Amino acid sequence: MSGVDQAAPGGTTTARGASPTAVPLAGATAPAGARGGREAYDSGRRWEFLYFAVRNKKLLLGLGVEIIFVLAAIIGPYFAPYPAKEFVAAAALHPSSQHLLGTTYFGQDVFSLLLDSLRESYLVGFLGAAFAGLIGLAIGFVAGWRGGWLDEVLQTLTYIVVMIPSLVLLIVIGAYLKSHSAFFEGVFIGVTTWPWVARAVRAQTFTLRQRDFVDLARLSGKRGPAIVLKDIAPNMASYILLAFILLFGSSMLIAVNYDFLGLGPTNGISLGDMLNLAELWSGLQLHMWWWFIPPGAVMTLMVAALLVANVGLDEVFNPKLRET
Amino acid sequence: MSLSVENLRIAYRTLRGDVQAVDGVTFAVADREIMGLAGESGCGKSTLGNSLIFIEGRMKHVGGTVELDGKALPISDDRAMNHHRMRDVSIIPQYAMSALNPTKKVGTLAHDLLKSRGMKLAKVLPEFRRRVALVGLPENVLEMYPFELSGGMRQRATMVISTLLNPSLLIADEVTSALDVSNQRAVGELLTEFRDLGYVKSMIVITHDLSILAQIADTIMVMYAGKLTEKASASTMIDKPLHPYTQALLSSLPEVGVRYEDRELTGIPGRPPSLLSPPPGCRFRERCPFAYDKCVEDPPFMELLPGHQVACWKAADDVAGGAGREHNEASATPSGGAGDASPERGPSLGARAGKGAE
Amino acid sequence: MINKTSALTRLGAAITAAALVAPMVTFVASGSAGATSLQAPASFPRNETLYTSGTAYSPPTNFNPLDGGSRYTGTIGLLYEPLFLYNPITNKYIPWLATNGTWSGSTYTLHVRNGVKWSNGAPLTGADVAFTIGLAKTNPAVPYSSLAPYIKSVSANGNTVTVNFTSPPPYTDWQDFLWQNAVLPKVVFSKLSASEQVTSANYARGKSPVATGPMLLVSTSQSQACYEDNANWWGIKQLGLKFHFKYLCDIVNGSNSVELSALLSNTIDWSNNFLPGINTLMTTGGDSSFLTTYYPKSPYMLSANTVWLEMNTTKAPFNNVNFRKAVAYGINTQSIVTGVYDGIVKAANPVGLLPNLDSYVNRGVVNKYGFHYDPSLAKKYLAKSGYKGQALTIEVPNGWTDWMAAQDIIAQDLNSIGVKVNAITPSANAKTQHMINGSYDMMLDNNAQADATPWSYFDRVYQLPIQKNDGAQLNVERFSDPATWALVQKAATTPTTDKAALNSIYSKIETSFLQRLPEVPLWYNGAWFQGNTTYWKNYPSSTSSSDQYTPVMWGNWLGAMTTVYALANLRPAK
Amino acid sequence: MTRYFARKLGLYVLAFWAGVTIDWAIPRLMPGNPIAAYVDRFALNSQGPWTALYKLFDKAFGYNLPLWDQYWHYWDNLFHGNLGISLYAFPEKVTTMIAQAAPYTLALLVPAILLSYVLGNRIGAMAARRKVLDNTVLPLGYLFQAMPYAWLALAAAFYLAAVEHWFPVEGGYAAGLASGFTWAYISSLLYHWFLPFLTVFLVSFGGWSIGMRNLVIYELETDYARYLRALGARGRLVRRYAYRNAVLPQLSGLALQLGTVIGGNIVTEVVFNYPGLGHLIYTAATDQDYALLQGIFIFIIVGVLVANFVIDIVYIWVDPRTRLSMQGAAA
Repeated sequence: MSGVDQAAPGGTTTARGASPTAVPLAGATAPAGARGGREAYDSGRRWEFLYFAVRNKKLLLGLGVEIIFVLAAIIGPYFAPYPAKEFVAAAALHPSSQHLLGTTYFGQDVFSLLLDSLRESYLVGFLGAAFAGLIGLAIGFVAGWRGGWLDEVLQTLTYIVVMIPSLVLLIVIGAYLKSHSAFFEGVFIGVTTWPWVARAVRAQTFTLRQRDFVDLARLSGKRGPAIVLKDIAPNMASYILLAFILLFGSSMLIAVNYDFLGLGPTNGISLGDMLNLAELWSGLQLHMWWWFIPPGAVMTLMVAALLVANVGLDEVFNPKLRET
Repeated sequence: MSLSVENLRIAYRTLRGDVQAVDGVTFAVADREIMGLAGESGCGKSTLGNSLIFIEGRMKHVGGTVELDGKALPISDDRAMNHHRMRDVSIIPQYAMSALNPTKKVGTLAHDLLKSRGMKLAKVLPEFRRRVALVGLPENVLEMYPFELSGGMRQRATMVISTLLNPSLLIADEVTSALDVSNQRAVGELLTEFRDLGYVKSMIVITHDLSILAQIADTIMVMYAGKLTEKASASTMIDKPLHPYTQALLSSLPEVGVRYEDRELTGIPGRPPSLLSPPPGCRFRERCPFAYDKCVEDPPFMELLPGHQVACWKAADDVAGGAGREHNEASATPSGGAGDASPERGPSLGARAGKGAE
Repeated sequence: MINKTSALTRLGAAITAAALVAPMVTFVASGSAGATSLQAPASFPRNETLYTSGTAYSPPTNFNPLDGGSRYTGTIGLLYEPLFLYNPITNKYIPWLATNGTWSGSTYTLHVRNGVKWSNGAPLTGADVAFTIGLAKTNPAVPYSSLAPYIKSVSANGNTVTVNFTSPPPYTDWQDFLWQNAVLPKVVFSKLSASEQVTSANYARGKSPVATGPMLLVSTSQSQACYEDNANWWGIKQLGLKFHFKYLCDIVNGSNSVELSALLSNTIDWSNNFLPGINTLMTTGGDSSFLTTYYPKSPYMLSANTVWLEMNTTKAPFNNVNFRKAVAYGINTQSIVTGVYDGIVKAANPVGLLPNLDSYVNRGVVNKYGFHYDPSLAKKYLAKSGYKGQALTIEVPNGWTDWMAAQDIIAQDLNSIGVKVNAITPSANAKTQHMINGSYDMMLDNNAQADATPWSYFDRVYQLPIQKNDGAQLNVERFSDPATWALVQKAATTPTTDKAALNSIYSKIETSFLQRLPEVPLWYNGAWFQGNTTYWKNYPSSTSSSDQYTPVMWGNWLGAMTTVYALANLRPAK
Repeated sequence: MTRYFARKLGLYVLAFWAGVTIDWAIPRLMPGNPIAAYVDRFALNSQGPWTALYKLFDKAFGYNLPLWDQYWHYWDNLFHGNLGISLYAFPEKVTTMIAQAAPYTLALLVPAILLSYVLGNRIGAMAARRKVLDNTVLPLGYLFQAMPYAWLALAAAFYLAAVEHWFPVEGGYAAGLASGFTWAYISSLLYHWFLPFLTVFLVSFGGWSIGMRNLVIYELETDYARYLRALGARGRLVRRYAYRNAVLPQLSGLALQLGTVIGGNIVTEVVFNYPGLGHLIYTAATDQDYALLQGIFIFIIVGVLVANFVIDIVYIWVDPRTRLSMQGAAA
């Protein structure tokens, strides 16, 4: 519909074009998988991917760091030195052996808060990615497979979603809820960030459906949904995986922004909440760096690890990118 | 003698080690010769072709020399090669249909390319237009974008651009494989016509398709697993191949135009050996119905009959008949012979090309 | 052939360059359109300007004294003035635009000060005052229109204004009118329709509104309004009050932390923001020795209003007094004071009246019936309350982070005595809606102004009948107590001078309040004030040897308390 | 061509309609009553004046009409350039408030977006072929990309402003300056502008440079690039072509990214108390000033649509393939 889409009859170009968009993770690529995808499904190549995967330093580094954080999120709270939200010490203590990252204005232990808030950030990231992925895939597949008026309608819908400032929407919807939950936030992020996935998937489906093997499937009497799920989707498996990783990271980042503006979950604590509270309670002016630097640094590492893993995975799927 | 290749070795760097894609190849192409290069996927024929013009990325020149028109071709020196590319040696790549920048008009592309080579399109423009007409492209193709052309048209545009500077050697890599039968014929005829008109002096036509070689090639060379197996004039090769692999290749060819890469070699179980660490001896040995103990030794590429080189102990035995093996080995100099075939077949090919031009 | 790549690059560069320059131009241009200049200087000399902040949450667009929702800081106090001021520290009234006023039966006679001039040069007369009072009858949307049914007539003769009331007169309400509302220029407001009187901005760009006050409006922009000394102000001659700064610029609030930055970087001299961490800065001294607060030690601030826990008394279990007592005894207010506020607020006394009204609080009653933090007692009351363990909610507006932290503590405290409480945070509007229509369980609220008598406080608690949709937020806990309500009404019509009668009424009301606990007072929000002594000194302080004045620029405080005196007390630091 | 533009225009109109309708519905969907909330600010202690004021403002804002009429009036007003009156800064016109705030946001975003786009693309393309640059720009790019906007702004405000005092912590220009073409005022504007600009720029820059680097690597691996090299074209030509083609997806990315940048900008403006639209949105949202919120919303929608339209046109200009499909559509 837009020149943007038409610009890329090759499909892969569009897939590529769509990835540096809509999410804060602008430039991260998800395209290579789209090319490597066909081979990805070729069972003979699977082992090859594994072979390259375990030898890819970027992938291993990214995954390694991420796993440390995931573990910290899962078991960290059980090992936290203090109950996270309770006022356990004097206010505004500098980092020390008792309080590794000092205390907040209220006398909460920052390190314990940090451990406790990882979970929520991951939960929101996962939910956001899952919903954006599912919606994007569904709409992309339907639009790309059916084409015609349905495609037009779905594209218009995509366009509108891109255009509406989601923050304002969040305020409106949020006003209905007596308390915001992490679940709500994750779903909301998913529901507002799917367009670029949909665009890319649509373009991919568009090209794939013209391929011989799809024709064959059609001739053999398979029905549309079955072809999409059994013949087309597996060919985009690697692309979908890469896109999911990017969505995961971007959802976490978006959540930080929402939380920072006080629009996040109210019944828990997240990294963005910590930033919000530190800002509101003059952490900056009181030079309580230990209150707001660690949460952002942790988030940066968490997302950077995902990005690095993503690059690594990209190289695994796309032989052209592999360094020799 | 246009091209002479001596013991050329090209490897592919992979994470698992170097793959010897071209493993000590020696051959020559004469002036005005169209040499067909055939073999299964992965046998190294494309690598061989590419290495003569552009050793890219993960390819590595391991050893051997290449001489073109009596002068050494510095194939391993990317910068030095630039001078020879397009001017002395040129290529119609396997991906000819997508070789043109989609966002540049054909004319602009040629202009930019020549400018980058320090030349002016204006100088060759009349010739460019003439050739465009010759290959059957519309006159305004220079003002058109690649995506406005069909795949076949794009390929022919590539063909014209590649040969614009009348190179000594043209490598045509799989130029017919994506085409239907009638277009295959037409392209084949164009190739010979280019040779006949002197746009290119000699040509290596790399293909899966033996039938197209039968149509246009003067000589045919067959590769298997990085090594040469057989080279002879086209008719000899098709009528009386000596190497068991060539025989298998021909017998597995069900009809004209079907590419054998699509099917396993019928009746010959097994796959080519891994080129990562190929076993010693004849590389076809594992699959060869005639293999015997001698085959654990590497067979040399011997000229068993005049203009007919084969790397096979069995063939050598068969041909030798009364003659002593020592003699055969002695005469198995890996050069020269091919040149003889060319004049023999020249005229008929010329005639065919003439037909194509009508 | 056109080389589009470089053309594109050039285009990009051109757009970038244009983009960098164009907004600069627009912003300067629009800046000049947005700011009004009444011969405003290009910049306000720093050492002649007092910068204040913490009171305005929206840009200066409205200087209508009748618009209590949007009028900008200084509208009352710097531009418009009331008839009397109220000093909450001494609990006394100060004659201002009136020199005196006396009751005689149901008639009140006011003497308007001589020699006061409107900024258009015309003198202030009794006619202006009479007009202002008369609006109560002609315009139901003025804030004091509740006086209408009691006013029989208003007349002016020269500078004397006579108001005839029905009997008994609404002493307290009238007293509040006298200091809480500004006198309007008849010549301006009589030309407006009733709705315009309330909704007009009363501000034409380039002109300071016609007013009597100590300053004139000299410029406004999106982020601040600046006033200049009014050389013709009556107070200079008659009271010997003079501002030692030439300009006063009040800056629109950013966030608390932003204002703290501004204060610390000497951009702001006088801050009325809630600045968390001010105690830390005050106690560490050193770098921040230039900071000053009203009290040198905790709680640092005067108290400004009471924060209550409201319970919806029409619902079970809140309709049971034992449950309300359990809640009152179960909350550790001190941990909120120290944990959330780090000691910059004070716990409320059990009645909840602000410290300026201490003289109305009967100590004996408070000692006998007052509550305090005692979880075991709370459990006993809970056991008697018939509470069945149902889950209850406590709400505060989302984003009010200090309240949210307090809410967490309250929920924890109540959960630990066995009341199941969930903390919820709807939007501020939704929370208000719940309060107005009574669809809440428990919530925090502080919607009452500091006042000169306990009347408005108890009026708010006991107002009857209970409105279905109570916009004015009276009796939001929906507590029906006709006997005490009768006492409140009686207090309203008792002469404000009859302290003995009033004290006896208020003692009864306090007793009832503590026995039945319609609301649970928790703590006093502070009259947040921080001064920066880099450019100005002599800020209001409890340690001041001379008179102590209110340090707050908030509407009613600047307008009707003694903030004007505090401003006049300031001196250049160098 | 005409048909292509007609379709395009249709899409824009449809999107605009949907946006405006959602926008219109916002205050009507919100729980709570904005007028009641406004009148509450008068802190009245009797119901009489409360009710009178409520009626007055209800009428002034047109909330007393039937919904359908309200919708109709809304459009009517919109076409007359009337976005209503702000509640939060009553009785200021929303258009005036937007006009005052927009220059700040534009001054922040337009240079940040364009500069980060142009420089990001340039440097990303360079990184694609220079190992040194690749090893520095790439990790930095990823780092900036992985940073939450809010945190980067906070950290910059903390270190560069609160600790080192190199830059002001907040505001659009120094308090006490009157606006005008004076050096003091303009330099103060720039001084206050720099830090918020830098943070927006850095985050976007990271994204663009990485995106470009990856795209150029893909382009350098494409068939046309290999062909050019095989024919001995200089590296310069190959890179120029690769860059030129890699810019195309970046351009469509730019169109899609605008919404996100605006979202991130809200955070930046809040952190630096920068008096632009982002800050105004935030204030309008927290003060539940719907007329203002709606007005800014429409302003953003129009802005995004116009930007998309411009990008569409540029796209047609730079990508010949679009023109072909346009002809196709016309045929």
